[in-house]
Amino acid sequence: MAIPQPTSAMQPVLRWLRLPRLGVGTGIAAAILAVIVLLTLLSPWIAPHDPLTMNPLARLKGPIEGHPLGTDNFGRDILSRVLIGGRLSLIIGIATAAIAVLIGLVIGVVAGFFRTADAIIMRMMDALMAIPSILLAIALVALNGPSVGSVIAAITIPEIPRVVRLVRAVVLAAREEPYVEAAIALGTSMPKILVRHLVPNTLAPLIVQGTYILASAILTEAILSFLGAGVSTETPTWGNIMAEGRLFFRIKPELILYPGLALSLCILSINLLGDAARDMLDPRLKKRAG
Amino acid sequence: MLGYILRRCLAVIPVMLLVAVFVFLLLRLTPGDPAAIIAGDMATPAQLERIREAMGLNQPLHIQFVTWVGRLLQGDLGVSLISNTPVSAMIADRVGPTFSIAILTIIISVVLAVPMGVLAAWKHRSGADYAVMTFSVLGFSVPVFVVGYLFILVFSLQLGWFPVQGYTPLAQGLGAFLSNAILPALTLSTIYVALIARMTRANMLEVLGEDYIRTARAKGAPERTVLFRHALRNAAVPILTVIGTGFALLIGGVVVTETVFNIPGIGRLTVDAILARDYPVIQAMILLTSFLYVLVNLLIDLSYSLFDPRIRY
Amino acid sequence: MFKTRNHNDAPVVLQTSGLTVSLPETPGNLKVLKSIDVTIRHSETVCLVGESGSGKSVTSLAIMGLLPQALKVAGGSIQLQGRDLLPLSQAQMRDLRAARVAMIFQEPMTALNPVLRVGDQIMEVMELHTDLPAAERRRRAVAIMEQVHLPDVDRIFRSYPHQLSGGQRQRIMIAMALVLEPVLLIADEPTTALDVTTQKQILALIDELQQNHGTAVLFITHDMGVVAEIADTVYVMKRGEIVEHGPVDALLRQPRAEYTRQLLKAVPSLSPRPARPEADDAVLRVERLNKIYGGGGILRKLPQAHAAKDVGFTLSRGRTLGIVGESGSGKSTVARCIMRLIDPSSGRIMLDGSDIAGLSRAALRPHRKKLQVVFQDPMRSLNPRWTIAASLIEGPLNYGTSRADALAEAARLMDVVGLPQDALGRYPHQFSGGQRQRIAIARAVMMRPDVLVADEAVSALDVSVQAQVLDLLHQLQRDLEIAIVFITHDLRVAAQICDDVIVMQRGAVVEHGPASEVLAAPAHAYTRALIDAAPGRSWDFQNFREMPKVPHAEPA
Amino acid sequence: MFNRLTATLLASTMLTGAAWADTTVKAVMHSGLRVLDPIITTAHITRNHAYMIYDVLIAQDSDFQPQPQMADWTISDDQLTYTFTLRDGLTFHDEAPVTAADAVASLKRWAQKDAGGQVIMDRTASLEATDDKTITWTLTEPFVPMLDVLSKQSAIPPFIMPARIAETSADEAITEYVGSGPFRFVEDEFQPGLMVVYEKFDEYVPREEPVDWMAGGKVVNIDRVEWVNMPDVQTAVNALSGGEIDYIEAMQVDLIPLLEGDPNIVVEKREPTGMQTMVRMNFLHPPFDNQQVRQAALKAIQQEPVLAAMVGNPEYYQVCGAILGCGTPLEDTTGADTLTQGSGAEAARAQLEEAGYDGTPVVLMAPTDMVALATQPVVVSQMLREAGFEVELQPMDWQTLVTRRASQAAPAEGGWNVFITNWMVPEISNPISNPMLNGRGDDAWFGWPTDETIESLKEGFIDAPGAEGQVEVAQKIQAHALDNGLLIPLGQYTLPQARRTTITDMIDSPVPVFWGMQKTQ
Repeated sequence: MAIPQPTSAMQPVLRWLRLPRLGVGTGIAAAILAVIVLLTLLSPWIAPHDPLTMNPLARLKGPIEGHPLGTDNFGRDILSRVLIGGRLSLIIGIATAAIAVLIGLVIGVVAGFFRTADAIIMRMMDALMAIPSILLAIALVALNGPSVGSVIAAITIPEIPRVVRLVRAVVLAAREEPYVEAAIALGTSMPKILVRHLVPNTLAPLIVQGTYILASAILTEAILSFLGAGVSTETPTWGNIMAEGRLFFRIKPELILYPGLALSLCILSINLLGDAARDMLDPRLKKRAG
Repeated sequence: MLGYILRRCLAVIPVMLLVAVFVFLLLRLTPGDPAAIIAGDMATPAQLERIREAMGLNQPLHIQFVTWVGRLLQGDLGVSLISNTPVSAMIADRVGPTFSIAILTIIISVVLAVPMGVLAAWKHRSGADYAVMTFSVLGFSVPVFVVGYLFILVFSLQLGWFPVQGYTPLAQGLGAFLSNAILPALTLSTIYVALIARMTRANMLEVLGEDYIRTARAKGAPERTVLFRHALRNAAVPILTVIGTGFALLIGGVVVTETVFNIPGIGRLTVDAILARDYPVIQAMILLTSFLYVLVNLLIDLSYSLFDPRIRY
Repeated sequence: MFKTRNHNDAPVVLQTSGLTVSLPETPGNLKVLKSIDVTIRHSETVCLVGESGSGKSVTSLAIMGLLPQALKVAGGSIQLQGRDLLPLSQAQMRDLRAARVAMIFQEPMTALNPVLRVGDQIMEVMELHTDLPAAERRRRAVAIMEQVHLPDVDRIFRSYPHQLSGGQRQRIMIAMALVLEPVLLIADEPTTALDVTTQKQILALIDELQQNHGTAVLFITHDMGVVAEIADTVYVMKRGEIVEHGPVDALLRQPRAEYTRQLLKAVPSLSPRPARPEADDAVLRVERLNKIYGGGGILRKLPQAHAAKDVGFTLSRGRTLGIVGESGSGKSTVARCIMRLIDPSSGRIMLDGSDIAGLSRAALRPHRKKLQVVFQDPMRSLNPRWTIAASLIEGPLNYGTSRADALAEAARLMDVVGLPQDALGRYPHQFSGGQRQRIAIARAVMMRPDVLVADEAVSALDVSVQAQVLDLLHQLQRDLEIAIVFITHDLRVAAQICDDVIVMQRGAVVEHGPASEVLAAPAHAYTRALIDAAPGRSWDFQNFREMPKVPHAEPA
Repeated sequence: MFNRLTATLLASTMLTGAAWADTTVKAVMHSGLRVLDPIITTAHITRNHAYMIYDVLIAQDSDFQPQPQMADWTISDDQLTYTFTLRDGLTFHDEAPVTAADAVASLKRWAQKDAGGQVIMDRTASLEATDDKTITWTLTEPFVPMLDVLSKQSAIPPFIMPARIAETSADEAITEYVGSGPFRFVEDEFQPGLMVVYEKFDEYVPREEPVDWMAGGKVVNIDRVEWVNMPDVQTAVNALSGGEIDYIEAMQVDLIPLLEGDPNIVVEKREPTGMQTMVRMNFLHPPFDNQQVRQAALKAIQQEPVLAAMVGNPEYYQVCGAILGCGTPLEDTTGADTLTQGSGAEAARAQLEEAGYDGTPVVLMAPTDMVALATQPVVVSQMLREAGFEVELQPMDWQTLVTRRASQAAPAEGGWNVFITNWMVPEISNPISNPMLNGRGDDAWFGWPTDETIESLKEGFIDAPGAEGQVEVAQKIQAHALDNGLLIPLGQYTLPQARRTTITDMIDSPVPVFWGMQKTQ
């Protein structure tokens, strides 16, 4: 009895079908992301220059000795800025994803479990969602000044309603699961059911959602910088490097190209990993495999 | 049905009221002072105070809010603090370009994305599927302004097919309109196509696994019939939904593309207003875009029953 | 008793020989079907019977040429009226489908396109295969709809599937399948999702149409009762192989293969087992229980649904009460009210002398442990993220048992339910459905409950597994003197396990009494209809013989 | 009416078909026009707009000399009475004639807002219209720069509006836009911040004299001018290459190579003086309440890197230590050697130490949305740090900066220590109107220095006999201003303009003007 019996002839098919997804594309994506994360994490040690040291008399140079990717309009080393900038971009992305997921989880669980709070919370979330997120984010940055913290807050707040909706939906669905009803029958208290049975259900979709938020936060940071509501040029991010570089797009496209490439590759691989995670957790496949 | 529509419309009121409170508070807590902006470089603190007084910025917050909402309900959006122009007139001048480009974007996106998604789902795990998926992930991964600049570089400057910037109203002819609008619309489409294609693919995959698809095949229906007659209509509701929720994304994208392509639309109006602390304009614009979002999604909800007879109100 | 028509002289409609289907891209080229030989003749009904995973559906899909992409025919042939189907192109296969070979599926709920009118779906078959003018297509569609005995054809023609009942939808499916008069109809579990009374009508309809049109039918089912009702010839499948085949009479009387014998022996008998002696210590008493759904609404009055009407019964220690009824009868509502998973609208639920119907969550807590539940779906009734041990000890820990004691008890119960000790450290997905249901029972038993509510607890299981689980329940009840409320739609199961039976229809109790009386001599017309509709009710499968004649079979 | 019609008909028959088509000049200006009242704001774009639709009494020529524009003048022998006489043919766009009463009302409103105007009003006995054409302005004491102030083109020139509009409170924006200038404002087509349209005002009668800077005859040869705002210079450059626009007022120097080699486009400096960029410190709060620390900051800064980062190509910038601007009559560079040569870094460190600088962070406000102001703070903060300052570079949008610089609170409480801004050289070339040189504490410009020395030096400048005397005082002002750190000049730059070659005969002037200009088809 130790080996489970296949319950359907289709099961081996589905089990097998998942393999290539986790293999080829996802593997490449994971590798790319790992390289980017590693490079940006190590950037303080591997960057050839201080990203802030400027030499305005040698500005907008192409690849020259000591500056393999050339210099920007302050004569700063592009390679170093892209490396260090990636770190902050990733930090903004990760912080946004983590905070949005955490806050959204708490609010969503409350909304999903307490009928009385639900209506009020969801109306507020509807209102928040109705405000276009970019406009809200610009307004928030304008409100707090363009520090890293306020940029994170500005990107996070519009993401929260989406997380809340997701968590609420999962909690509502999980409430109906027989094992939750069985737990009720076993005399498990509501808070305990919430924490031990319901919240774990939200984790998998939240991880997937988190990767998407992470990717879109990095992108949103770039757009905020582009619209003039990003973090200071003294703390380089991929976004503000590109935003500054856009004035020189036609004479020195590298200023957008390199950070853009790094950013796009990074987001691409995060999205691919998110997709892979989602496919693994796809209830449709799960249902058929079961 | 009518009752449902009425109830849905009533439900818009608290949401919009919350948006109004939210926007109002957000802006009043902002450190910027429109009086200082108007007074200009040479102003002294005493002059600033006089301007503030004249603009009613010294009144208590709740009075300002009530005054504002009261005027709103009378259809008075206020007057721009900076240019002294009625906000409604400013918006009226500017909605045309944004709307026409947004609609063009939606048309382009749906025309491109739905067949892409259908193809990808049909040829699941084939080269075509991976190509569509790669494109749609790319659409999410490249910042809109980079796409815009690339399009300008290639299609306007290298190939000379389209003007680099500007906007021509549809009233001056479809050709003239399109020549200006097509690049911004394409730029905006990248993310929208990605979104819709993904959603189409995912839902088509789901629908194609349904029993009635097997039934259709068992009837001897050719693939085209299976895909478009049987599957697509069943996948339509979530696709419609994503077009609705993607509307917010579209507004975000509009802000950027209007800047890149120099289109005199409401996106730029809003960003300029935020940077200039032009409260009446910001408030009106955020309310308007939020209202549009709510309205679009309401209409989409109501349109579900056109596609799915199970949904009746 | 059985169909005894002889088709040996009839022309062969379909013949598969050596049909082998594999998963070509798996390591080891896994075989899903191994050399299947099936022959179906003109106007013959062939039943393909087997438990889940036996490959019976794959066989039907292979014939239709509708195998999922991952599956490939690796060998053999499929001959339709002498023409090999395997070499045919996609387009050629399309031309055959519905015109020559038609198929109906298990779930009438999902097999019809929900967004198209059913009339259009029937007419589509003719659009695809004929060039009949629209008016003629319509005429024929209406005609076939009349043939399948659909009422109010004009209205139904314009209806969408969701506006029809399950039986009506299956009739539409049949109409669609037969409108072009195919030579072969494949019916894949076409009645499994239906209530027994509807099932009976559909089986009769298929039979009638077959008589009229001479269609050969390949009928796929897991239900031996259905086999007994409908088959001319039976093929028994197990793990992709045919273990035995033969005329229905011979197969049911003298099964040769051991597997067939097992299958037949596992079919519960319709004749009620003798009731155990009545004890007088009532552990659960339900009085005038009502549950009304809906009726709220702010802007408009929502329609009310009276899901349980004045339900009442008494259950004493060590006995089993069956609540029997078709879908929508309110039997699950009663179970959920008793469990206080939903709040009853009115009435009393006396558990060991105290009324728990109106207790708050907190006040209910001490009573919870006396009342445990086992659900229908073994996939969802265990938290997939928890080890078996964690699931088992959750309840005892809630009531202050020490972890060590709870684990010891869990280990003991593993033996009782027939699972290895190391099962405790594993996760639900590593077990089969039957094993999971045992675990769910063990979890309930951990609490030493007075009452166990089993809500369709064996309905999702294959018949052999079902028998084992029923045995387990029986054994536990004997050892622990648990009272069981057993909710089921299956009269055979009810007959095997219940001392008393309640028959419910539309929320109300229509008959209540000892199982032996209610099932053997039903007083209410609805009960009689239910029993009459049970397929194969006159055959004693376990003993390979006719049921002894019982008096109630004659109309009153 | 009939006459006008015949005149138009006659004119039309005399013109060729090609020229008959309306000539429209599409120009991209340095910023979008949002505020239409030139008196309440000093924004250059609003002033430029005002020059299109309003006229001024007197104007400067290229030698900085006042010349008659709407009016001639006479000065009484005691230097106390100025009499202006309006010339014939002046008409507002609503067809009402321009009267002396209009001019007086306009001057009075202007004088409330303009620093120079306030100085004159302090010495004014009366300002009145003595008849329809005559304005009599009587002073209580002689004021030598009177005509210089009235003829200046920055920051607020005294534009003449109809009296009913000029009677609007100086703290409220006007709501009617009627002038007597060579162009008419087309209100229907105005989109704030985006587009503004002007049409030739047919009734405008130019002076006979040839045009010279802001003086002389404003002859309009085009029918329509559209100012289009583009958020991004690169877009404008692309549009100019594509022939979608005719003119860019302010080119990003870095982008010039994109236009080089295009035979249809000329990139050129419009006027020689250009802009001054400079640092302003806050005298109210530590560390810059200490003169020593201000001096250390001045020594820490070198102009060239700032200018290079900002402009790029050295052809378009000029290292210049003169607070009144290089190329101006009062140019002087006393005390600016460290700025221009970059030799002060060590001295800065030493002085900072000597001043007992305790590491109080310096809040440097950095606008991110203004191209012309975005780079300097970054470079300056780097230099200050190298000299030992703790610098907190706070990025913000320009409007926040404008709001915040008005706050006298401590930097930690919403105030500030340093910001950088730009001036047109003519705006700061005169010590009287240079806002940096106001030492009246709370009444001074942002930064609020209390500096009696500079105030008395300015008195001396006003009273100085003749140009030579002024130069002498100006030298002292230069030396004192740098010593006290009233400002730190960062140098001068010129943003070139770019035009398609179809635009010809543009006038060299500090204000971009559209009269004189021709457009060939």
